[in-house]
Amino acid sequence: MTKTTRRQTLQLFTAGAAFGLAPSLFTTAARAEGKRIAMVVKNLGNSYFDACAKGATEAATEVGGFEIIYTAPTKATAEEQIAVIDALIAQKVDGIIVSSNDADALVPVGKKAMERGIKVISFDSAIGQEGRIMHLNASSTPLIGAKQVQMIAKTLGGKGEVAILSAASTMTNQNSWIEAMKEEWKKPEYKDMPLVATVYGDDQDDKSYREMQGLVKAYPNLKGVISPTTIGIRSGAKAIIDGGLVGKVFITGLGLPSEMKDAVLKGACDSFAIWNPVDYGYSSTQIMINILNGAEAGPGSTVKMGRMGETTVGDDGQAAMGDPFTFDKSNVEEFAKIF
Amino acid sequence: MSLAPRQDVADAAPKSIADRLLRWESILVVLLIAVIVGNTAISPYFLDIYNLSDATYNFSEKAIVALAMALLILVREIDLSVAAIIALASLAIGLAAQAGAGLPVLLLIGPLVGAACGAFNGFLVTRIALPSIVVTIGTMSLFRGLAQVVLGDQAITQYPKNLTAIGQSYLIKWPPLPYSFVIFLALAVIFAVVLHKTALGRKLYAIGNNPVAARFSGIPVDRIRFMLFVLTGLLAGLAAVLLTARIGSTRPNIALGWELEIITAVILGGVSIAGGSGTIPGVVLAVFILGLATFGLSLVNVPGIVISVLLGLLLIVSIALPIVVRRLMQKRPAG
Amino acid sequence: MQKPDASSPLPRGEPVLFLNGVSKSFPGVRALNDVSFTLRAGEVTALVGENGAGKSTIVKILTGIYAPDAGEIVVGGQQRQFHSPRDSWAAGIAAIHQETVMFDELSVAENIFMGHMPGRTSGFIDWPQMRQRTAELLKSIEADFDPDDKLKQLSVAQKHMVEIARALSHEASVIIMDEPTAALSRNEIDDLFRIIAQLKAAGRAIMFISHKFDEIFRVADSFVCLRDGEKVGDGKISGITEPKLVSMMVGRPIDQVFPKRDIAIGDVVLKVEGLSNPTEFADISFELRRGEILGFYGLVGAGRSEAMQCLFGMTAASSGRITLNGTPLSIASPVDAIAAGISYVPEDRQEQGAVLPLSIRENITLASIGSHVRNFFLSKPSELDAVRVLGRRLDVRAAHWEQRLGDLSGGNQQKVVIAKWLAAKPKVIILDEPTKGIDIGSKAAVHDFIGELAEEGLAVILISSELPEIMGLADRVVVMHEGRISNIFKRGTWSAETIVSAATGARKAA
Amino acid sequence: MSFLLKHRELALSLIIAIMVTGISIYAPAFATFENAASVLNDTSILCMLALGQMMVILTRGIDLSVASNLALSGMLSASLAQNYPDLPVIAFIAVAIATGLVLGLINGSLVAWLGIPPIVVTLGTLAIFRGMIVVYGGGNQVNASEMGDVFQSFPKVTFFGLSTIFWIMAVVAIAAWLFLSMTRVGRGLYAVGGNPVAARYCGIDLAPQQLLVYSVAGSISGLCGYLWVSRYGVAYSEIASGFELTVIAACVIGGVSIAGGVGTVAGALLGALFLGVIVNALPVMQITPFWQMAISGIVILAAVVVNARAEKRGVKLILPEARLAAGAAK
Repeated sequence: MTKTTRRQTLQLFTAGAAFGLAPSLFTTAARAEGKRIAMVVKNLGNSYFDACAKGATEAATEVGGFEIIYTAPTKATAEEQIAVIDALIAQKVDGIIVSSNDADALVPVGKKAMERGIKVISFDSAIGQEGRIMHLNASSTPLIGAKQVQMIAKTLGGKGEVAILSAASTMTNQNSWIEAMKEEWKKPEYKDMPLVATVYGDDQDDKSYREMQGLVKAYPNLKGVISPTTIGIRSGAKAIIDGGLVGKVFITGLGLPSEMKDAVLKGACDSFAIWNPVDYGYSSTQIMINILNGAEAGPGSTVKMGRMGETTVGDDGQAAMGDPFTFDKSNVEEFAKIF
Repeated sequence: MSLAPRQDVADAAPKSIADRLLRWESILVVLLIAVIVGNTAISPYFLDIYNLSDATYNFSEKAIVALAMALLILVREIDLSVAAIIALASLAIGLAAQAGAGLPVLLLIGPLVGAACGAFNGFLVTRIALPSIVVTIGTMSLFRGLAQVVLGDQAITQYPKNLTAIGQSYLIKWPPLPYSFVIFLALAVIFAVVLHKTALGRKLYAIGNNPVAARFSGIPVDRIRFMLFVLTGLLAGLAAVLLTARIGSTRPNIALGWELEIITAVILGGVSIAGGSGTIPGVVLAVFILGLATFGLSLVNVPGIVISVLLGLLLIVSIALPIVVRRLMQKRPAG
Repeated sequence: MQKPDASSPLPRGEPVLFLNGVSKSFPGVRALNDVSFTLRAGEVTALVGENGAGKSTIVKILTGIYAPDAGEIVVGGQQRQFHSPRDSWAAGIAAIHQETVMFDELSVAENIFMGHMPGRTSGFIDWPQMRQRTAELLKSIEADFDPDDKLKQLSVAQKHMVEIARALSHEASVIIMDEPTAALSRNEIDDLFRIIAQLKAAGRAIMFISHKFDEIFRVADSFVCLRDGEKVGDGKISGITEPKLVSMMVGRPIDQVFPKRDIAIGDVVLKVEGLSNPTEFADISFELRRGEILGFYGLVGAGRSEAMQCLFGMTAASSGRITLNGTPLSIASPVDAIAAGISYVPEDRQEQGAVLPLSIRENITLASIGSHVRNFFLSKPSELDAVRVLGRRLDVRAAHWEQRLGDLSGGNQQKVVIAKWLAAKPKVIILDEPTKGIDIGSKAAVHDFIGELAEEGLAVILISSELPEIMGLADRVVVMHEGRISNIFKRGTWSAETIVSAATGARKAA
Repeated sequence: MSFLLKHRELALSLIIAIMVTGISIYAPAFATFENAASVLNDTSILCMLALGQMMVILTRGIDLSVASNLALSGMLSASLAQNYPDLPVIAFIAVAIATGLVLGLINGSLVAWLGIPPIVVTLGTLAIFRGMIVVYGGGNQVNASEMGDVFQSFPKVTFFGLSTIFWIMAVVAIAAWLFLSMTRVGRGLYAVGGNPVAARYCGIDLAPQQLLVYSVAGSISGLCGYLWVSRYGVAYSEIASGFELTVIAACVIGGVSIAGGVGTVAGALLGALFLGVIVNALPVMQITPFWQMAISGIVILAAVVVNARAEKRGVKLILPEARLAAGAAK
């Protein structure tokens, strides 16, 4: 903590100095020996992406000769992200890995980058197909969707009303997972477990918390909640604990062990899933490095992901890293130390 | 009739170089030069004509709205709903595109919806006599809320190529100038001429300095204020066209938070929040300072939120410094 | 020394306050230079001088708003330094200010005790005591409202009573009255003078500031005369005459007689019939002719300004007809009025007339800005031509035409405001209290100028609360009472008594 | 009707009562004690912030930086808990309030001593305070599991079914009421906002008052920073983002005049409660969340229009018959 603080203070100081015409401090940061790969995520201050960045650095160190620039806009909007990518294009970085705030809005800027010889791939939240070479899903979308429905069905024994507490209504990946969930829901074994509502917490803690409280009040028979977002699941779990609803309502979805430890131990959450974000960042970066080294990554090709093995790009230009990993009482404490 | 000999009055004050140097615009010019020199020094990629041209994409739309906002603040009003107007206008463009409308309709509908939103603000402020800051806090929720009601969790992403070309290609190939930047420069010239060289401009200064006396002097104060709200909405609608064309997508959170950036540019440009003073060249300089400083710092990958800290400091320090200097200068002779 | 004790009055004539060699400068201006005088118990001392002579600066120094650069203030035998208004109260000085400076949203009691509310040891306000003391104060000045009434519910005159009660609440030994009668009607002025008599009897020393000589000679015991920041004379009021005092003030003799010009009165220019508004005025009908000066007299709040502002398009009339040169007009805003040839010089110069931060040039051309447009652009040469002519004609004293209007003296500001309206080339000009609050020199100039305008063929409406001004200048006088015209007098058929009784609502004079 | 217009607080309470009744008929789940308690608990932070903001607005100011202040104070308090989880809870609260106070003093000094317009100062500090969270914490967040139990359990303790947050709000509200209506300084705020020139003549200087109100508003934001973070169990740079406008909206709905000098504690509280009820009722009524923003916009506008009608300055009553008519109506 203190180390970061000092580094950041120094950074602010240098930035301030740069503003006031004392720029020499910065040149080292701006020019590097090897190739530069930028990882642009949705917004800063999100531990999930911080873990991804850790994986990216790991990959770069492993291969050697690559520098990672980890950056994001202040607000999770497309316009701000475009501005950030424009600045990266201007710096003539070699590759850009993006988790997009808006699949379509980033297509033009992705195209522009590729026209100028910069390799672009997306991970986590996709860019439209024309705006990138390929997209790496953490896991296949149908698998993630099905997994979450299966988890809540297991917890509830297949009986009871279920609702979805999502992030912002605009988020591409959440929306496609919800589609996949609804697909899974069509199976006959879920006939006693109806989906009653989908609400949005906008990935804000207070809003997610309130939406969770609202769900419980609006649907007195509610038994389970699926939250395919790390912020939604942690705030939802908190609302369950604070509202004395442990044992009556269960939450599941995609969460981080470090944030969900309490909820699992207190019984608000039986099990939840996520892929390892460190691995995710690592795999994306490995793919980018291979692309920069001349590997093919178009539809139908197979790309290597270092220690994570390899994956095949589908016709839609998308590939999956692996299966989501399930956490419960037995392993959450162990992984909470990692991410 | 007079009891003493009439006095000769000069046409103008003797011009002093010190006065000119102490003008706010001069300070801004120095600041802009500092930003350019600083950026050039910290990043080898800054002084690249294509990069600079790309940088203009990211501030031209805000800059266009800032021009109208400057006039509004000049007459003691403010519009916090501009970003929400952009969202609603972008929605209108999107719906029109979905309905298969042609390019002329798409280009017109944004400004029209923007102007209608502006008229609604203007009506509440001038007819019902409500403070504009309160009205536009309400309409900023209302306008963006309406966009959210219509769009829900959807986005409109299918835009005809001839529209997106406006946002994604250059109007002039060399030097590479995007449409939005050229439109901003053209509007800036028009605004500067109107504000500083015409009767309407004089009226705006009169209203900003003393609305009651302006009304007594036969200036249709409420009508002008109303028209300025409409104008601000209109330019926000125009910005919506350019932004929608640039990113080819309409979502409820489009242009979120722009109102504060726009107002920051206007204030840094030397337009007094109390009304009555400020110039268009000042606002244009401030737009460049903020846009290029942001771009330069992004080039060395300073996180956006740290940039916003620096710009916040820039705003406060640049306004506080002249006050402190003036105080020190006043105290010296006495002490 | 002990706090001045109001309960045991000092003997009449005992010195209470000395001002000794006080000087004060502002950047570029010497506001006061070595001024000394004495205020005595049980006496009213009039402080006279033109605007800018330094009266307000003395008030601000005595009330702790400004600190003097040099000199001393001695109250009750002890030298004092005022760093804030509180210090000034502590020394026993209270002031009634020129404008009623009050808090509309707060109660009468709070207005009176703001800044010195009685407190309990717990730190909270002692509301019961505050209410009780307020009730006593209101009773002593025979006010007819409650301590708990909100100030915004009161009339102008009642607010003035609150202001007086506030000054009394300090139990001060010195009371400063800065133009206390400016907003008062005749009856209310009588009330005020009765209170002043009470205060004198109680041994308070009173400093009285007014531009109205009749009041000064009626109420004051002695005077101090200032000119250009210096004291140019003082003494007993019984030992001086009005012309002498005036010439002492302005530094030269002034002819106080109004030069009524002999002007041929022409055809009817403006005809107003049955102009009405639901709450402010009703059935206003009159005619105005070329070259005529039509006076409008009435008490403050009689509806004169309101009727004229309606005529000028500031407010909407509920009924009535306006005809200009035989053509019926529909005036919805000042824009229409100015286009038709009607100008209105408002009463409140600072708020309604002048745009103080703009230059003299920009102010003078403001109401006629359209006439300086050449090919879409404003022409500065054209503006300057107009400004030079009008500025010279009105004898505006300034360094240059680009000077901020706010930097000029009140009288010069008023000249610029009038110039603005003449630049609009009106056929009818309405002057609302054009000499209010300006010094005697500028006043004479304005009077002279009004005559000049009529001579040039303008039709002039002159609203004034000063009887001598109205009687000296007008050809006819319209008298208003409670929103209606109570009588119209022709020159030669009036007397001060008939006009005043029409204005106060006494039975119509025949 | 005109009586209600004149007594804004009463009218607002009535509107809230009608609204609650309506919602309860539509969705009986809303009319339970638990729900009422959760609405009150949920709205308490907004209530406190609205009180602080009101004092600022009374002096003709505005504080746009409250939400950023809240986020930074909450972050510092949480990071103290992260490093020393076993400190008594009062230490965390004290750190949050002290941080808020310092930030408020920064605003106050810039406004009071340098005379920079409040909207300019707080527009700048809005960005600066929030950015300092990233500068300080390197963009890291503090999670529930890192904060420790002492830090988190305090706001959840309940008395009579209501949480500590509510009771703290009650104490703050009573203190604000005593201060604003019973002390000289409090009444002075109304004087300064109502007529700054006159206040100066009464020996009440604007600058110290401004310093005071921004400090108070800052301290309240700091306190709310601790409460927010401990309640929602996470501290990072984005918490309460954009909340400043909700706070101002609550004041406006509660009849606080943006022109200064007008506003009551009850009004600000009711304004906040009004927004709280709406925000909490929408999910219960199963109205799609997409309506929420538009509805709060409409509510703000409606409240402003109604307030403006109530405040409408009376026309001059000069004609005797008009005065009589007005007198009869009274």
